[in-house]
Amino acid sequence: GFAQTGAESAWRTANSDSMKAEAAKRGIDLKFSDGQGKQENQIRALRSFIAQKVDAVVLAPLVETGWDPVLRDAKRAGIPVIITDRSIVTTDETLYACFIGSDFFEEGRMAAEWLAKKTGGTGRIVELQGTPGSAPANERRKAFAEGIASHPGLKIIDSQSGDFRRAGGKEVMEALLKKHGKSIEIVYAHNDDMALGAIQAIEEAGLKPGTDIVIVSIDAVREGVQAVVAGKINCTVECNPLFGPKVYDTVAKLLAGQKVERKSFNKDELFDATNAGAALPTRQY
Amino acid sequence: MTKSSSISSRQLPLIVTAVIFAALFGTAAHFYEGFFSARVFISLLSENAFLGIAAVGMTLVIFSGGIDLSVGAVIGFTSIFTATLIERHQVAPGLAWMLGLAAGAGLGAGMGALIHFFRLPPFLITLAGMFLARGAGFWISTDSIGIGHELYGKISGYEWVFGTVVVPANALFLLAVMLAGWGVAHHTRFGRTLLAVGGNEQSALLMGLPIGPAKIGVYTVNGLCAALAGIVATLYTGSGNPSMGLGLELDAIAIVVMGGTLLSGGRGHMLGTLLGVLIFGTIQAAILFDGRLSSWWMRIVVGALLLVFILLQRLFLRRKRS
Amino acid sequence: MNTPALLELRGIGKKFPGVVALAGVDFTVRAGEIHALLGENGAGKSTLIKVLTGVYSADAGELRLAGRVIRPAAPKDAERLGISTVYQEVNLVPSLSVAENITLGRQPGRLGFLNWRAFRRRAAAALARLEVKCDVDAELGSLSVAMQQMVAIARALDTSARLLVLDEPTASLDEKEVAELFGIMRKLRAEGMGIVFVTHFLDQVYAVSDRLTVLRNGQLVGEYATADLSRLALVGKMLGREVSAADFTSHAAAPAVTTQPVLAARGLSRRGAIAPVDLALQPGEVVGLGGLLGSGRTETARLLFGIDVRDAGEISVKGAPVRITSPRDAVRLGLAFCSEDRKGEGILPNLSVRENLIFALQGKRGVLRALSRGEQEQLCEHYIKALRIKTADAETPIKNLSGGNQQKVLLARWLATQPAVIILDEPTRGIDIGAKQEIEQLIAKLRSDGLAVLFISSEIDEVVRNCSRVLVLRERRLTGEIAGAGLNSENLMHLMAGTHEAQS
Amino acid sequence: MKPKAKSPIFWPLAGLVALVLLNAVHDLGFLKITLLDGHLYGVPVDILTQGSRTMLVALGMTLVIATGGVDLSVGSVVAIAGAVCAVLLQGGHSLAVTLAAAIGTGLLAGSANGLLVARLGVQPIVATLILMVAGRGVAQLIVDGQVIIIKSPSFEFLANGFLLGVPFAPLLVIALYAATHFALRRTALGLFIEAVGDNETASRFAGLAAARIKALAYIFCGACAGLAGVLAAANIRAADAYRAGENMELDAIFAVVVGGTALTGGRFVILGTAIGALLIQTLTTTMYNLGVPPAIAPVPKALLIIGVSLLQSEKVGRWLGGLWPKKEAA
Ligand SMILES: Nc1ncnc2c1ncn2[C@@H]1O[C@H](COP(=O)(O)OP(=O)(O)OP(=O)(O)O)[C@@H](O)[C@H]1O
Ligand SMILES: Nc1ncnc2c1ncn2[C@@H]1O[C@H](COP(=O)(O)OP(=O)(O)OP(=O)(O)O)[C@@H](O)[C@H]1O
Ligand SMILES: [Mg+2]
Ligand SMILES: [Mg+2]
Repeated sequence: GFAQTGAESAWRTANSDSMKAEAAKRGIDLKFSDGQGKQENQIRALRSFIAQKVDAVVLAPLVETGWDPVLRDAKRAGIPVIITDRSIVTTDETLYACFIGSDFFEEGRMAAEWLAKKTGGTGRIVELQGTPGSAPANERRKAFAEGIASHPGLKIIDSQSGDFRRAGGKEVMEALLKKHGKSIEIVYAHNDDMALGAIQAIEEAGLKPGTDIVIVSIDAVREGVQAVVAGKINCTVECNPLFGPKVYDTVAKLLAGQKVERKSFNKDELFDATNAGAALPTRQY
Repeated sequence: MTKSSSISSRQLPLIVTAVIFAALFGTAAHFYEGFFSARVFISLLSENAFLGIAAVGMTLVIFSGGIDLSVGAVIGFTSIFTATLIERHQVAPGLAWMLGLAAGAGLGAGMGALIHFFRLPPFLITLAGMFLARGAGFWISTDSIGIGHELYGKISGYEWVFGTVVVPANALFLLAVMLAGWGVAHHTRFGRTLLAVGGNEQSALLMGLPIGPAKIGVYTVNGLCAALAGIVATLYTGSGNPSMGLGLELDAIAIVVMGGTLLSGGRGHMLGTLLGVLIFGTIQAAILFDGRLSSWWMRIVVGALLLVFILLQRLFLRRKRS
Repeated sequence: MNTPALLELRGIGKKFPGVVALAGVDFTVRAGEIHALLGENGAGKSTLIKVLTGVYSADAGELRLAGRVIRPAAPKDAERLGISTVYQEVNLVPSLSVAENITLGRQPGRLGFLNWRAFRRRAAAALARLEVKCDVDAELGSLSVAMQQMVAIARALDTSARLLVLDEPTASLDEKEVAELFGIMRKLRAEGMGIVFVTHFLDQVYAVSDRLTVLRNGQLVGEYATADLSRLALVGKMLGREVSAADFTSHAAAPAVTTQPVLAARGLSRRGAIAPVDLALQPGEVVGLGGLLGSGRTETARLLFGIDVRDAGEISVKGAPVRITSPRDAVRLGLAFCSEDRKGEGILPNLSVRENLIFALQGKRGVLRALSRGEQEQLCEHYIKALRIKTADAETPIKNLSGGNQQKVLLARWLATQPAVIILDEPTRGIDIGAKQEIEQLIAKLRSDGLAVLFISSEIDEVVRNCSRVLVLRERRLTGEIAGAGLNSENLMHLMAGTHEAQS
Repeated sequence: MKPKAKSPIFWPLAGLVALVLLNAVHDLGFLKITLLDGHLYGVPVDILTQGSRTMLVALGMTLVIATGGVDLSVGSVVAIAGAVCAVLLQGGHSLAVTLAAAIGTGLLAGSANGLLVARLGVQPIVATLILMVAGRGVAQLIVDGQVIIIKSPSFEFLANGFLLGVPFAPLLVIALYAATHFALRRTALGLFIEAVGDNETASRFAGLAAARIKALAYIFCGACAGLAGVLAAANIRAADAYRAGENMELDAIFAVVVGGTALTGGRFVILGTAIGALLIQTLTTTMYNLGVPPAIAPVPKALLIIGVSLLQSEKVGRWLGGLWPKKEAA
């Protein structure tokens, strides 16, 4: 069983597809469930998986906490649980077998680090946040803030939510451009979609994205990388959604009784003008 | 009590709903192995406990011809509010719950007062209530907060074992609230006044019924139910989460309507809401048992089943009427 | 007389936007009397009652009950003070059962929980007192208007009130029910209750009331002992002018014998509603539909007008068979139907008098051929004057008009479509004597203009006066027809009651 | 003299003006409109452009609400129409075909709603909830869960283009408002819609095809949502099936009600709706402008809703009337 959060972005869809395609390839009977952005739906799905006595459960948790009761049930039923993508906070670490994921925190940090290097540690930043309260938005915000803390020259002058949406990114950017005018030097967007929306707003304001305003973003979906190649986004940090192979390898090991690594991270890369062109042809999502 | 023929005609929608539920459950049981079991049936209640509790309050509001869009947000608010109190401020859970319930009831009372005294449309005012509660929840914390208090483990671990049937605490909560809701709706003056207000407010006024207390009261009770649902949600997940219950109000409304209660007010039955919860749960459970649907097909199937259900209900009722 | 005043209203004034509904009205009711409150449509009777029961708060004046000043802020205060009221429009909750409607707000119960059995018994007892047979578990909305009216009265009598207010309770009752109601009123009077009684039927005024108060245009005309005032004098007081007895002569002329009926139906029936009915209306003829309550008159009209779908039978207009499956079809064919349920099926409450008035005509013309504002205003002006509709102006929302004036607007709505056939279901219900007379004259004029009128009324005299032929329904089937010389109240009553065989 | 009836658009308009003034005081640049690359540029222009989609959806919603219903499915219809556009343009179809298909999608969706509500008598919230749930799934199905990029300058012009320096989208929407107003008030359609919303039975008994009028309102609303979907997709040059039109139904209903049309049906105020929609958009921009933290952004919205509704309520109107009796009479 695989309890996905929803289908809120291209990234998420690629993630789901990866899981499904790999299952088909290996002849695994995958029960897929879409939480539609609600934790209660995911819990319901897990309970249903337990009732159906699946061999293993993969959970892409929507939020960090609140999984203990249902995981306890799974444990009692002897079903191993693999947490993917985002981590969870629990009082009892034995409730799940292992965690395979992307590290949002690391992503935010990488973005900040790249920025510091590129700008020499100074610049006025506007931040385009994701949906308030969502885990990636929370972590990408915090990590970035920590990352730039050591560079007093880098300052976030404004921060608004574009809801991870392209239209949101555009709308917020339009407003911020009018508010701050040319004093905006850097845009940090929590995902590529918002960055792409912001680019439109910047262009419509008669400025050149990537040149007049440095744009840093996260996800590295294909369109984002294309924008990097086109010079409109300066840098995007990859958040690899192709979990399928690794997850099933782990499941196989678990079922075979082998030990698995407690926490493992997908290798996230960073694309900027130097390597984007080379990476583009091989992007799968 | 003797059942005359007209009683059964008044309860026809209820019977129709029950029949359709049975048919739906039967169909799912036919297609999916292991579906027809006490465990699945109980899970229809336990997995929808806080949704069901919210639906009980919503039923009363809809009886009175109103609507309350704020319940989902109140659930989110209460859940993060109590979690913060317990975890960050070391408040005893009992006290935290009281405070949470008071906050929910207070918001409800405020909305009810606006709706009654200024004759404002419930849809708008409760929409504002939803924004307020959501904003307040996020203001407390944008992160979810795990609750480690031992009482929580105890309560959520509690089960009522009845032979081979295991009924978890959640389901018991839901049934208790349902029972209370049924009592209020059908056996108190308050409940009957609500139906009268929903049936024809002007008449209810002229009949000398206490309209103001009824209307303000029903939003208060509903706020209380929503807060209770929020607390049950924290028990269910062992954590508080400000985005809990997103969009839940629409599910709750759908459940109430599936139970045969008229959205325009004045007509309905609490038992119908219980059936509505079961039907909603069956649809969800059947989709999970299938487990092959991609995200979008899932939505389409839920929509289609909703449609089929509504059409069947219409068909039956129309037949029987004429 | 030295019976103490139970209720005293002094100098009551009430203004609505654009209307002075009451100005300096005094009103006194004694314990143990039946006091009729009379006046034309819009005179302010209902408003006075609503001030008394706290629906409206008076702008001026003082209320005293048994000598103590009262200030009811809501009907429930009035009820607590012992004032029990039946309002003009049936004000009950259609979706609840009869039993609940009777006992709502005062259901017996213990510890806040209701005792369903006890309150159903109580409701049954209240209905039995009125000698009404009715299933207390039935949904109120499924009953006829008359039945609902009885339920409303039963509700009012279910309390131990000192003062009973009845605002046109008899408007939709038949004679037998009225007689029963009067019996009860007399009994209550004997028990010392004060009763306020509003009606437009003068017979009823003289039958039960002890004293009466007349209002005109929101002003007090005077208070009289019923026995001291002749009918003609009373009508004069109400209208503010002298009336002669000649105004109420029969308008029914000999039937126009023409070749082809404008509207004819054969074997019209609907299961559970009405057994096959044949009828034919000639142009220039007023045909009455007689029958007791629930005899199926409204049902017949609804089938003719396409509101309910018939199971069998055919309808023809001007000799040609037509298909009527909706009111829209009927309107296009030149039919008009004035429903008995003004509030539910007639008015568009929040729209203006103008919009209500032109509505059917516009519907007939279709969406695109909109009446110009000028044409609309002209129509309004014409009908407001012709029917003496009392309204601040044509832009007032119709819900602010008094009941009788709403009825007139609805009549005007249909007349504006210049129909060939008009079905009037209880058109004079709740209409004052002056307006009634006007409507009767209007019917006569319509007839002479060549219209066919199907006239439904529970007032037998009215049917006899206006119709040249009466079809009688009993228990949902057509049982007979009277025309010509045989058409008189007595015959009609016997036929309606099913006792004519015994007579003849 | 009798008091003159206050225009229903008074308070929403006052709210809008107050909000604009608040911004102007906070930041003098707010009202500045400059010419950039030969077209108008400035915050008010943004508000109009961004608000045009809500305005459009709210236009259709006005009629639905006037018939006593509500349409929750508009957001999903926006997503479907956008998805249809993206797929067709990607498949190399012409702009005309694409637009026709997108609006056709809206018409179809509206017909489905209309059928359920008017013919089968399903309660509006429930009937349209079905499409609200299923519709987004359909949209995602059409684009297979991807965000499809649209590369068609003529398509993009619809949302981002300028006509003689004036943004095209608001012009289009304003033209539609005018056309709708004309179509409703110069014919009897407006009256019929109000009548059906006021008392459906009475309308039917007076010879109106009430069901047809109701269905028409839903169909029109669907078409508006379809067109709004086109604008939304053109605005970001992409079809975002998951997020496009999210919560749009709430914004639209809000705009309608704030604009003076009662949720119970009957009288409608088209101009009020437009003002209501702009009010919401201005509020959003205001929050960016004032730097309100996104997490508590819903709160000001709530306060605005309560404030405007209160001002519109009769009781408060009377109180205010009591405060300034002289001004009222003038
Ligand atoms: N709510 C209201 N708003 C504005 N005007 C009103 C309202 N209620 C009544 N009126 C006006 O007050 C006047 C008195 O109306 P009222 O209903 O008291 O008359 P009535 O004597 O009961 O007439 P009827 O015999 O037709 O019932 C009428 O002119 C009516 O238009
Ligand atoms: N005594 C009664 N008990 C229950 N239902 C009744 C009774 N009388 C009438 N009804 C119902 O009320 C409805 C009205 O009947 P209908 O309108 O045909 O009567 P009518 O002859 O027009 O009388 P009126 O118009 O004076 O009420 C019918 O549907 C019938 O079922
Ligand atoms: Mg009256
Ligand atoms: Mg009748």
